[in-house]
Order: sequence, then structure tokens, then C-alpha cells
Amino acid sequence: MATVVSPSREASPNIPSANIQLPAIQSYTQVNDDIIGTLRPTGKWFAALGFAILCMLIGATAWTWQIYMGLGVAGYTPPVMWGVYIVTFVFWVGIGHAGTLISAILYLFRAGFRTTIYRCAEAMTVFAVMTAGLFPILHLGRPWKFFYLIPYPNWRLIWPQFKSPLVWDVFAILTYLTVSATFLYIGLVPDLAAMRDRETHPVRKRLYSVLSLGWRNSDREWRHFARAYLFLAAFSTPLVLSVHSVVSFDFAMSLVPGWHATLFAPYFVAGAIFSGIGMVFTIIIPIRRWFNLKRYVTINHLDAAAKLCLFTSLVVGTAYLMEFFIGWYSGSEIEQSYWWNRVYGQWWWAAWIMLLCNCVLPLTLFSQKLRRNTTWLFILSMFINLGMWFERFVIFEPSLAHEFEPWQWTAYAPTYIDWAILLGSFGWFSMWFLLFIKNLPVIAIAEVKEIVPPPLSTPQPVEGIDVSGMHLEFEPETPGERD
Amino acid sequence: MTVRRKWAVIPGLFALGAVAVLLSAYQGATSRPDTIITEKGSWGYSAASSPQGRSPEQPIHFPHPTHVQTLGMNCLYCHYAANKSTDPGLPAVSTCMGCHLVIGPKRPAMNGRPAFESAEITKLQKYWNEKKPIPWVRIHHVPDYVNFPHMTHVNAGVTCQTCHGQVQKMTQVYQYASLNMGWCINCHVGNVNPAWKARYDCSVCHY
Amino acid sequence: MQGIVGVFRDLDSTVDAIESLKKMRAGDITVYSPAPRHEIEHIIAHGPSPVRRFTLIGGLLGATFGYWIPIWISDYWPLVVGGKPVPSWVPYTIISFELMVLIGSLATVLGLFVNSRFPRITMTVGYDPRFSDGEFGVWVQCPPDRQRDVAGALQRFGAAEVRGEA
Amino acid sequence: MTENSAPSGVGRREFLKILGAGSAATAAIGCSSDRVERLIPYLTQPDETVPGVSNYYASTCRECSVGCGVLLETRDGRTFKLEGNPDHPLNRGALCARGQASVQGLYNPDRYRGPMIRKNGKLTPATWTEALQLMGQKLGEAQSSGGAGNAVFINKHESGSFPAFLDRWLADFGMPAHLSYDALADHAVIAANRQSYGVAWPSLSFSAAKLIVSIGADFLETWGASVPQQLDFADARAKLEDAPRFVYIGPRRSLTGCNADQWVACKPGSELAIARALAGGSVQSAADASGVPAATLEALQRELGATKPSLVLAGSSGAGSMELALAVNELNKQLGNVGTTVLTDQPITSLEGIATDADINAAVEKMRAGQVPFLMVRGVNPAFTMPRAAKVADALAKVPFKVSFSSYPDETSELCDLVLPDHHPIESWGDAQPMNDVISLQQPGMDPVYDTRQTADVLIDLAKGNQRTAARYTAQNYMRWLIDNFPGGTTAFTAGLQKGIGSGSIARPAARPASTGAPQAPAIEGTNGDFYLVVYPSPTLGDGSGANKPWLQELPDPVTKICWQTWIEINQQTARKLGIDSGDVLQIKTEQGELKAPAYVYMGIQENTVAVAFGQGHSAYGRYAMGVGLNPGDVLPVGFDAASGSFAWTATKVQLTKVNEFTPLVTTEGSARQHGRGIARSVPVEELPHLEMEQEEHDMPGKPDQSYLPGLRSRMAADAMGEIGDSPSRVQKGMYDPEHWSQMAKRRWAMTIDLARCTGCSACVTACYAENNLPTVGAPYQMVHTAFLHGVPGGNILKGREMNWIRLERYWEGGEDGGEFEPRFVPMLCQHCGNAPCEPVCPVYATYHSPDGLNVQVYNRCVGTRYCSNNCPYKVRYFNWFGYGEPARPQYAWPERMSWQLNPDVTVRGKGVMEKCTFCVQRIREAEHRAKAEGREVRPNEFTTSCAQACPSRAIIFGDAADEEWSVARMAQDRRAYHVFHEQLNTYPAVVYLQKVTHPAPKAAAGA
Repeated sequence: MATVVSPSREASPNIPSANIQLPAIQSYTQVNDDIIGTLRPTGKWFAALGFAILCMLIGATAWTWQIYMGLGVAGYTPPVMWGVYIVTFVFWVGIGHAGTLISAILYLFRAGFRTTIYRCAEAMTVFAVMTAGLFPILHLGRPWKFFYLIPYPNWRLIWPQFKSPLVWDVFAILTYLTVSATFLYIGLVPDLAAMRDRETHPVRKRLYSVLSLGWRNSDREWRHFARAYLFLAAFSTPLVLSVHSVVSFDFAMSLVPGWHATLFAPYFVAGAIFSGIGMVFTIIIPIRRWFNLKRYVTINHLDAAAKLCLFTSLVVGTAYLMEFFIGWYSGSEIEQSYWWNRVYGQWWWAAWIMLLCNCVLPLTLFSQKLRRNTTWLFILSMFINLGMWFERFVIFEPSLAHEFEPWQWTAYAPTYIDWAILLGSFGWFSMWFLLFIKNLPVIAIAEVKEIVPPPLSTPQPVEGIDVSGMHLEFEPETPGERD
Repeated sequence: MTVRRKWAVIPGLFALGAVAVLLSAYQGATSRPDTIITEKGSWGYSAASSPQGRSPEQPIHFPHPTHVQTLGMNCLYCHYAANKSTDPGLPAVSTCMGCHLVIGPKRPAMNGRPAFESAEITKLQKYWNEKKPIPWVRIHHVPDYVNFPHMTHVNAGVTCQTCHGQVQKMTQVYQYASLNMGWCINCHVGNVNPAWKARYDCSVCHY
Repeated sequence: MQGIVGVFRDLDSTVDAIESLKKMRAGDITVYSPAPRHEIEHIIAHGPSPVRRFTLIGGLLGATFGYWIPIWISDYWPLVVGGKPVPSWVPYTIISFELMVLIGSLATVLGLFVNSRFPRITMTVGYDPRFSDGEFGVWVQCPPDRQRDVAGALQRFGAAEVRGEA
Repeated sequence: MTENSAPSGVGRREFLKILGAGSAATAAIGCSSDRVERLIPYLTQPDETVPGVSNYYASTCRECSVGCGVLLETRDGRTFKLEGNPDHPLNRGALCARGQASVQGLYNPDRYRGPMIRKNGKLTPATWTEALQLMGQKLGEAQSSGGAGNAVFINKHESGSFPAFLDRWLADFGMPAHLSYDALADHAVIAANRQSYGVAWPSLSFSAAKLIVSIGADFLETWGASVPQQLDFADARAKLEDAPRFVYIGPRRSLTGCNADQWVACKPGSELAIARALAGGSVQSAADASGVPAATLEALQRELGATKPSLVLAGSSGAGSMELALAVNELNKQLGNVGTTVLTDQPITSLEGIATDADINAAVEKMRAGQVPFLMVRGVNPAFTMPRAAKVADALAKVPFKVSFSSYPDETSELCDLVLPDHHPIESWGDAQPMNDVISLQQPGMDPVYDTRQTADVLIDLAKGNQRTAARYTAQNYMRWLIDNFPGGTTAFTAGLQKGIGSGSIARPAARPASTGAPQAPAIEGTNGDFYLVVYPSPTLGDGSGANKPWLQELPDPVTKICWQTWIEINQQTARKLGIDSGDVLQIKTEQGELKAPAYVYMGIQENTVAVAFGQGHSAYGRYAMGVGLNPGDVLPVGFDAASGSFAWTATKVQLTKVNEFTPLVTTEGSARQHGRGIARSVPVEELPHLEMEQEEHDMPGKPDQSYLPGLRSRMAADAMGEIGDSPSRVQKGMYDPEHWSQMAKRRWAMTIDLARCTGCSACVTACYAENNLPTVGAPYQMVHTAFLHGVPGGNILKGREMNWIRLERYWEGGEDGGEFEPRFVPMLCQHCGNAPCEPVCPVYATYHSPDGLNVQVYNRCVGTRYCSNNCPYKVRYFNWFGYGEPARPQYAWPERMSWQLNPDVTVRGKGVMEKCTFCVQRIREAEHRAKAEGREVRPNEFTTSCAQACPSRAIIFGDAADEEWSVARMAQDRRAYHVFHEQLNTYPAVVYLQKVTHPAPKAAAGA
């Protein structure tokens, strides 16, 4: 028998280590069977899609009405010039961040538990940013003039004003959308090839071949692919941090009391990742249940993600405390009065919802029992989504309502138009996501194959063949999954 | 071979996309050039400059050449306010009748041209007798948010033809310039005639 | 072009086969695998991928462009806002950064396309759908006179199927 | 992408469409929705007009009886703005809010389009021939039947030739002299003045006084000739150290009271006792009667005795007000103020000859008795201004034939059988005599908007049509009649028209004997109820005639800052006791009726008193007035001060109950407290000498140098242009370089606002609405199709969406615990910061800093991110939430003919764009163009902004701070100067405020 030189992991930085094993998966073929097998549309799925589209149409109708009548139909109450739309914008951008974190940053950090959940997360990112991108336009007084913000040679001989955080936003969001969409697509190519090779239906086969760019799993392709994938991940990592920092600049760069704080960039990024992981739970837990993918997305994966969630929650909590501390410590009456209004003013309850959902409830994740209880994780994720939406609300509205000029202090109340458009945004997001889960593999086939034991001629592992990391993060007799 | 063909396609797509974006942007940004819009098809563009080349039918087919070139009348005779007001001013019907009381529809033979009956002068007299003003159709229109003071331009020595074209040669007046912002700025910064350069601060025209 | 493709069920025998084929200088070898295996990569032993150059150049272009555009525009029609310097490079750093990431990433993708000849419409010879499923393939491009030896080698290492393609 | 939705709405160029001055044909085109833009030439060229260039016709304001001089700014056949006539001795260029809003009466969409005749029960349009023929016939009948002797003509009170002409005309038809009605006039004071001085209204010299004591006389609002009084009062206050101290005594602290240094709250009806006490009578009894601490009264008494000259004023509206007025006149005589501060030799003659309320009531009673066969009403609305208890409608029902000359469908004209709509004053000829030897001429600015006729002309035509009188009416119309009877004849008249002023005096109709037997109102103490009810005329709506003008409806009440609504003011402490909060609905009840309105908790009202403003609650009078607010007249008894015949507004106590409802107050007020943020600052007069020009302190490490560069220039902006500090070589200054050929950067437009002068009257606000095409947003019809508050008056203002580029903030200082409090007024507008926070956040350069120091807002560039507004610490940016400027939208703010008022120089903003104060940039550019055409520089103080021009306190000064020749440059150096928020935010505002100066009670008095 020929001996095979034992490969070293250093030699191949492009292949992520897999430190969470999938004991239930035995062969490559099984992976294809299981994952591509989930793609058969069902009646339930059509129902869900229909509902999502309905919600979206409600939002679209509201928007049409708003464009025709003017922004006045929304609940704006000067000086609260930025209302629910901007809140929702930041909410969705934040959601996106967890996706990139899991798919890119954890990739660089070789966190193996990302492998089976990153595809969903990345898709979530793309759709969330697509949703978020609507809101700045939606909130414009004259949305049809949006192109004024885009630098292009024009006959007016006048250009955007690059000192404005909003222009930074345009660049940041568009870059983020492009890059994460590319990242998602490149990761999909080998899987598309796998689907192409299984597909019998001529039209769909044709479609998949076009999408898979004629991928054929050759060693050269894998080489360039891995390299490109690595660089995209390397770009996405600072990008994801910068995008939400830029979003936070929209507020930190203004002089509104309660916004004008150096704390904002890290504060927003942490919040974003926190909210995103919440949304990942909301999405992944039902999927693994309905699609019967528990063998892939094991409880250990969720456990690891839950730890990340707990950590970011603690960061966010600290940020809240810091904000209030700054308000108190500044000694400035202006700072203190906005703070007071935030906690005891018109929207006091929103502030308490925020603290409860984002700081108190996540503390339960200190218990491993609850970390490994998918039902609880799902419920908690719902609270986190709610809490993070209200966090943005609490940061923006009370501050605007309580600025320097007491004569212009006011109260703010959204109208049903605002709510309809918020609903529409969820409909829009869900529509894309539902289309995604039934048309593209929700788990990265190729990457899973990397961590399942390769087929070998001899039953037991041959010396020198790396059957991908037997060193476990969880001792074998961890308490089992409760669901 | 097939691969090369593919290569041609990709940048082509990018280029197409870019062009589409620019075109759509121009569409919004400026008036639609080179479209002749007759009165019937036109719209009340309160916010966009009127389109270049537009040449609507007028209620009376007023021949500028006859009056300016043949008779040598000055623009300011009829557009009497152009040098003292933001509005150039339109001739009152009485101004027309000042001459056309005498010069009736019956035009005698003159240097080669046979005598004829002028339908236009008849129309004019009809308006006058009915004491109705003539509903001229506006051709040159800058948006409402643009303040164009005629007198400062005229007094600065900018000729009427600079913006309105050779009206004295137009049997039917059409819009000569594009009237879009770049066109204004280009002259204000002195590219057309250094002597004409003027303040190019936004608030000079937009308020 | 013509050659021999061998279909393998196991990773180790694939690796062995490649090794021996390289020894016998059988010709240009292409390995198809359902997932990237660094064992194979190690055996094939190509140099580092040139994609990184695309990335570098793209990133640099983006960064420069991101500074140049706003500065040029500020001086093109100087308007003072909030008493800030007309061309103020600090905020423009953000533009520069974003464009670096954007153009850098797109260049990376371009690099991937160029280097692995994407997109490709016609499946090249020697490919088999099983390679995206569970099995490994070894495609050896070699003149007819050597095909016999190569086929022999492949079979010797336990290829489930060996076929010549032309 | 279409541009058709850029800020457009009604364009300036709508005016070009309607060049042809006012002929019906062109008017039709002007309002046509024809998509083809038409250019309509004149038929015949009017000689004195140039299209696009304004003409100013001097005329006279007829909104109240006083008769200020105005200039009608007219262009292309449209009068679109009223400004005070600077040459007029009475108002010296100033004009109050109601005067400015007169133009909205002219173009009011609800005006009568033509004569109306009542056919089977309802008024139906008719032609003038029909109408006049009917009128002539009825007149004939009246003459022949002898009923003419009992006919009644109630005319809006006005001075000048018309009253005499009218009486003569009536006489010719055998009718008694007309009744000249003014619901706002203080008849008691007039009667008392006639008795004491022989004139109805001596002019008052506040600046000559050292102490002003006003016992309920609101001389800054509706009491007498408000504009001239305010001018003089402001001049007095501007004397700082030598300024008079001002004490206001009354149950309610009105706007005038808010300008007082001290407010003494007394029970209604106890004013007389106080006046007696001040005159040296028993302090104790006064104290008992009024609930004022005896010490306060003693101190006042002493101070009044010690300070000479002083000025004591009385304005009362209850039983026994004549007595009070007489007592005060006596007091003035005794203090030797007559001749020094009370100038009986220069009376306001326009207040002569007003019929008392009792006279009107007597006439109404006659009608009720069925003795009046023929009634004519012009310009007044007794059915609204008289209390419901007077049952005017029933009385009118008894009159066989009623003619109204009203221009608007008001409560009275709705009851009439024939409506012969009068011209609006801006369309009419006339004259007024505000002062001796001053004739203020009134000429039309434009052709009539609708098919109306001036009443005087109608009367002449009728007289001509009647064989008995025809011979005596030769003048072809009233204008000719005026000229013929004008002192000095045609030449003097035409000469006078140039300035709007002629000299000489006009024959006044003989004073008619005051009617007797008016029901004497009982003393208010006697009435039953638990709260005194004070009903006061609204400073903005006057006697309710302003209610159909959206500018006035939208103008917040200067004290309570409430608009589009009626509210009940109740004392803070009392409210606390009763658990009442602002907005809780209260019900007040009398024998006459009840009234349910939200409470406004106010420190400035006596604790046993509630107050309601009069002027709202119309049941007719057009879309802006109908169904808005309530009429306190519904709960008032019919009672008079028999001695003077003045109606007792403050006549009764009421039962007050808290209803379990809540109605939010339509107010523009956020927080009435400054929270120590130094927005409105004041300084006690004794500290004035130590006051230093605001010094920027550098105590904090790293704190930037916040001092201004010469000419109010911003350090930062200059730095940005590399003017100071190390100028980076590559910085491109462009037009910001003072040496640049455009010369723009040489100027820095700026404004000073003297809070010592400002009285908070809000005339500047309306002036801004008029000049800058600001939409009104509160009308009920504008609230349909919105997602909230469907059809609620002022709904948009509940949402804080008022569009007032300049607003008057009214802050309270102190008084939280019911003690003394100081009101402070501060006009807040765009500060045009040199270092504006709003600019750098705009992504599209829609707002930026222009070289001449303006913070420019380019509407057509704005995409509506509203970031600028978030970032504006002064909150002076306003957003077009709806298409207020787009005729197609239900929120359109200028329904048909209202749009003719739009200023052709200012873009009408469409929906979705931000707007704000521009420092009247259109006036700046217009002046620059004029100067350029004349080949010169803009002269110092050559022009000013609309607000500064209108301000009746002369508190606002505008100009170029970089040029010492302009007075603003000097004012900015004043020791009282300060800038709002500059220390905290480093914004370098171009608006400089001068601190208010307060005059606390003298120490001795305080000690007592």
C-alpha cells in the first residue's frame, strides 16, 4: 500500500476546521439526498408564501397612498422628523449583520459550528439588507428624487455632498448588499452544480447549469474557489463592522442630545449582531424541525450560537448602562432631560421592554439546560427581535422629541400607515426567504461534505487520512436536546 | 471557442446597465431634448424646463421675420419690459392695432409678391373687435423655482438671440436652448463670454 | 482533446492513484471531488492561486477612486457647509473604504471567473455527475498510445469505472 | 422619473397667465386647469404698470375702526400684500396681523360672487339689475308707506366721508341717521373721555410717562388704537433705564398684561374700588373687594404719588365701567398727567361717533317689536357679535325687508332677504380721518375680484333711480363724489393719493343722542355661580370678523398660543385643587346657556375667575370659520352699563363643572419653561449699568475660541475658506473669497431682535405668511384623507406641523407655586448660522452657506431626508408633509382666488420638501437687481425683511452686519446682545437678540 503524506491544516487555510461533528451523517451521497431532498414545495409552504405576499401588498398599498398624499399620512410629529421608518431601517440592517458574522467572521476564526447554519444566515443577510434598503427611500419626502444622492455626471453640474452621513450610508448599504449577495452566490455555486447533476427536469436542469456557471468540482476550481471565498470573507469582516458604524454615524454625527455620542458605533454593531442572532434562531429552529435537518443543525450548533447571543447581549446591556451614565455624568441639563424623557417620558414602557428583552431575558442562557432547549431559544429569539426594534425606537424618538428647544418639545405617535409599512417589510423579507428555502439548499452541501468522514476503502480510518477533527467541543454525554 | 464568447457578454451587460442608469437619470434631471410637442400633446410642466425644440402652433401665425427683418422693428418695441423687469412683457393687443388699424388684411402687391388677403391680420382684428386678449402659447418656460430676471441679462449686454436663437429668422418660433441648469451655469461662469460671467451661487436664482 | 477518466468511490485509493499517475508522468491530471480535500490538493501540489492579485489591485483602485471622486467634486463647485473645509479628507475616508471593499470584492470574483474559466456552458469531457455527489474522478489527458497504461494504473488502484473519452 | 412633482404647486408664473388685469375672461383662464400654458397680454396697455414690477398704492386699512395707512403691493393686476404706509402719521409703516390678513378677506373663497335675492326661503344668485330693481322698489314702498322713518341702517363704524354721505342719503329717503357699530370699542371709556376731555380718544404718550398703570386696558390688543399705542409703548420701553415701569391690574393677565412688569390680580368688578384706592381712597375696602393684598395697593398708591409723570388707563367691560373710566380720568387729572401723557389735543378722531351697544340693542328691540319695516346692514354682523340671549335672529325675523351689504355669507346676511355684496376695502374708494387735519385716503389696488359693487356707488345709483332724489345726485360715482367734496378739490386729492394722506378735516355726522333705557347689568358679585366669567375679544380675530381668514385662525393667541379652537382659561392653583389639567373639558353654565371647552391652565388669571376669548364659534361665515371653536356670547346675559351704554362683557358668574372628556389643545407650545437654557433672557434694570457685551469664556480646556470675526462672520466658515489660521494652499475659496469679482462675500446679512421692544403681538408671523407664501395647515377641510384626526380643526397643528417660519415663543419664568411670574416673548426664526449644523448633514447640497451669509434652502434640490431639521437646535425648519402647494391635493392651502394672493417672487413649495426662513432672500436679490440696474451699491437700510417691516414695536432690524453703515451692524454691538445656544453649540448665529429689561417694584414699595 502506498503511504499518503499526512496533510497539515496550515497548508490549507481555505478549508475551515470542523470542530463539531455530525455523527449521524455517514456518506457524501446522504448529504445530497438529505439537503436537496428538502426542496420539494409543499402546500404549507405555498400557504406561507401567500400570506407573506399578502402582508407585502398591504405595505405596498400604504406606500402608494403615502407617495400620493405626502408623508403627512405617517405619524411624523415635528420635530420628530425620523419615525418608525428609520427605526425599522436600522432594525433590518442590524438583522443582516449576524449573517455576515456567521458566514464570514466565524469562517476566518475557524468556528466549525458555523458550517451548517451559515447558508441560512447569509441568505437572511441579503434579504434583510434588501428590506432595509427600501426604508431610506420610503422615508424620503420625494422618493422619486433618490438619484440626487448617487454621484454621476449630470447636466445640473451639481453632485452629492460627501460630508453627509447619508451619502456614506448610500455607499455602505449598497456595498454591503453587493458584497454579501456575491458572497452568498459564490458559496452556492458548487451546490448548484450538485443540484444540476441530480436534476432531471430539462428546464430546471438548464437553469441550474447556467447558475452554476459550469462548475465541475475540479481541483483547480476548488483551489481558486477557496481562495476567492477566503478573500470575500476577509472583505466582509471589516465591512460588516463598518456598515453599522456608518449607520450609527447618521445619529452620532448629529448634535441631537442622546445621539451625539462616541459610544454609538460599537454599541450599534453589538446590537446588530445580537439582533441578528436572535433572527437566526427564529429562522433556523423551525427549518431544522420542519425540514428534518436535526442531524445537520445539531443542538451543539445551537448551543454555540446561544453563547454568542449571550455575549452580545451582555455587551449591549453594558452599552445601555453607559448611555445612562453619560447622561448623568455629563452634568448637562440638556443631556439629562432627554435621558429622563427616555425612561419616564411618553415612551417609558418602550424603554422597559428594551431592557427586559435585551438585557434580562437573555441572561437565562447562562443555563446550559435552556441553551439546549430549542423551544425556549425560539421564544427568546422572538423577545429579542421585539426588544431590538424597540431599542432603536427608544434611541431615536424620545431624543428627537426632547431636543435643545423646549418650545418645540413634542410627543410622537405612529399612524396605521407606519404600521402597515412595517408589516409590509416583514412580508417582503419572508417572501424572499420562503422562496429561498424551497429553491436553494439551506445548508451548504459542499461545506458539510468537508466535515463528514470521507469514503475510505478500509472501514477504520487509515493513518494519515484526516477524517476531519475528532476532537470534540462537547463531551459525548452532554444533556440531549429538549424539543 | 465558446469561452471567449462568454467573455464578450459580461462587460457588455455591465455597460448596458450603466447606460440605462444614466439615461433614466438624465430623463429625470433635464428636459426631454429634441422632441417637438404640439399644443395638443403638451402638458403643464410647472417644474421642468420646457423641452428644447418645442414649437407649438400659435393662435395667430405671427411672422417675426416680416416685422424684424423686413420692417426692422426692435425686440423691445413689443417686448417692452425686457430691459426693466424680470418679465419681458408681451405686446398688448392695442400695440398691434397701433399699426394694424392702418395696415388691414388686404395686403397690396409689393416687390414681386402679389396682393393677397392676410388671414392672420383678420384674426387679430377679430380679437380686437371682440375685445379679447390673444391667448398666445408659452414656449420658453423655466421652472417656477428658477428666477430669471430678464433686465439684468439684457442690461448686461446678453443679446436676446443668445438664449432665444435667431427669432428674427423664425417663421414659427421654437425653443432654441435647452434651458437646463448646466446651460445656465456654463454661461454664468463665463465660458460663453467672459464679459457675461455672473454670480453662480445657488441662491441667486433659486428661492 | 482526449484522455481517460477513472471513477473512484474512496478518497484514499484516489489519492494513491493520483500519486502513481504522477510518478508515471501520465499527462495532465484533473481531479474531480465532491468536496475540497486537502489530501488531493497536496498531491496535486499547485502553487498559490493568482486570485489574490486581482483582489489587491481591485482594493487599491477602489480606495484611490474613493478619495478622488469626493475631493474632485468638492473643488469642482466649492460650497461651504457648516464651516467645514471644502475638501475634507476625514469623512472621505469612509467613502474610500467602502469603495475599496466594493471594488476589491468584485475584482476577487472577477479573478475567480478568469482563473477557473467561468462561466462555462458546455460540460467539458471527462466530467461525470457522480463527482458532485459522492464519488471522485481522475481525468488524465494523454495521447492514445499511453491510454492503455493509464487505464491499467487506474484499475490497479481500484477505480470503479474507467473509460476513455475523445 | 418625471420632474413634474418638484416643488411647484401654483407658480409665480400663474400670474403671467393672468396678466390681463382682472377682466373676467382672463380671470377664468387664470384659474383654468388648461394644461397648455397661456400667455395672456393686456388688451390695452395700462400706462403706469410694468409686468413683473410691483406698484404700491397708498390706501387705508379698514379692518378695525382706527384707519391705519397701508400700501397695497400690486403686480400684474393683483394686490398681494399689505404693508404699513411709512408716511402715515398714525402707524408710521407698522401694521398689525389683522391688517395684513385683510388681503385674505379680499380673495376669500367664500365671498359672495354677486348679489343674492331670497327666493322661496333661500338666497339665490341674481343679477345686479334684478337686485337693484328690487331694492329700488322696496325703497319706494318704504317712502310711500312712511315706514322709512323707522328704517334702520347699521353700518360698520368708520371715519371719513362715508358716514356723512350715508346720513345724507338716508335723510333724502326720509330715513333716520345710521347706527355706526363697533363691537370692539370701549364705549365706557369713550363716553367718559367725552365727558372729561371732550374727545372720544386722546392719544397717549407712553414714552413721556415714568409709570404706567393699566386697570384692564389692553392697549396692545383691541383697546383703542392699538398700532400707534404699541409703537409708542415700544419706544418707551426702549429707553431702558428711563423706561416707564408698567403695572397691570386685572382679573386676567392679557397680552398687554404680559408686557407689564407687575401684574396685580383682582376680582372682576372690583376695579373701581382699586382705582379709588389709587386715587387716595380707602385701601382696605379696596383690598377686601378685590382680594389684592392691602400692602400691594398701598405700595402702588405710594409709587403713583411719587412718580411723575405717570399714566393710568382703564378698560373695563362690566357694570359700572363708566364710573371706573371717569374715576381714572379724574386720577390722571389729579396726577397732572393730562397734557403730558394724556394728549387730549391730539385725539384719535376715528373713534368719534360710534353708536353704543345699547343703541344697537334698542334698534334690535324695535325690530322685535315689529316697528322696523326696513333694515340695512353693512360690514357688521350683529347676529354674531350680540349675545345669543339678545335673540337677534328672532328680532330680524320680524323685519319685513332686510338688506345686507356684506361681502361674506355671515350670520346676519344669511338672515337677510337681499344681499348687495360690497367691495372689499382693497377694491374701494374712500377716506378716513384718524387724526385732526389728517385725511387718510383709500383707493383700490385692483379691479374687483368678484361681481361686487361698492355700497356707496350702489346708494348713488339707487338715488339716481329714484325720481325724488335723482336731481341731488349728479356725481357719476362715489369716487367723483369724494373728489368733489374733498378739501382742496381734485388737485389736493390726486396729490394726496401719492402718499395716501391729505390734510383738512371732514364733516362728521352730528352726534346722535345716546339711547336710554338699556337694561342695567347687575353687579357681578350679585350673580350666582362659583366662578367669575371674563369674556375678552381675541387679539387675533377681533370681534370675530377675522375668523374667516386662515392666517388669523392659524396665528396662535399671543398668550395661550392656542389656535383654531376655543378654550377656557383657569387659574393654575385652582385647577390643581380641582384636579383639572390642560385639555380636560370644562363646562360653564349660566341661565343663558352652557359651553363645553377644554381647559387651559394659566397662571395669569385670578383664582376665582375663568376666561374665554370671543371671536370663534361661527355658524356661518365660510369654510375657515364655520364650526371652529365656540362663542362665549352664548352664555352671556344681555346687560349694559346704563351710564355709557356699553355692553357688559364681564357680567356674570358661572357654574363650572369638569366633564369627563379630554380634548387636546391645538397649541404650538411644547414646554413653556426654558429649563435654564437661556433662550429668552432678561435683565433687571438696576443691573443694566454693569452689563457687559457678551464675552466668550475660554475657561474650559479645549474649548474653541467662539468669538465672532468682524461683521458677525463665523470663525469656522472663514477657516473653511482658509481666510484665517494657516490657509491650506489647495483650498479653493471661489465666491467665498471677499476679493472675488462677485463681491458676494463682502456682505453678511444679519438681524437683531430687541426683546425690550417686542411685545409678542405676532404681527411678524402673519407678515411672514403673507410674504413667503406659507401655507396654513389647520383648516378642517385640510384634515380629510389624512390618516388621523379626520376633519378636526387644527389637526395638523396638533401634530406640530404648523409652517410658521418665524414663531413667537412665550416662556414663563417663575410662578410654578402661584407666585409672581414673568412672561418672556422671543421671536424664533432661522438663525442663519455661520456654522450651521443643518448644512453638513444634507446629502445633496439642498442647504448650504451662501457667500453673503445666508443659510440657503434650495427647494428644488431637496429630496426630503429631513436630517437638517433633526440637526437644527433651533427647530426652525418646516417640512411639507402634504401637498399644501399643489392644487390637486385635498390639503391645498389656497383654494380658488386665495392663490391670487401668492407672492410672485417666492416659489410655492410642493410636498416633500423642507423650507425655512430665507431672510426674505427675494427682497435681497430684488434690491441688488435694482441697485445693479441703477449702477450703484445697495444703500444702507435700503430694504428690510417682511417681519421687520411690519413689526409695530420696531423690535426687528435687518441688514448687512459687515457694513457699519447699516443700523443692524451697530445694534449687534449693543451691550444687551446675546446669541441663543452659541456657547453650547458654536453655531455663530446671524440673529442677535438684545435682552429684555425688567423694572421690578421699587425696594421701598417691596419692603412695605
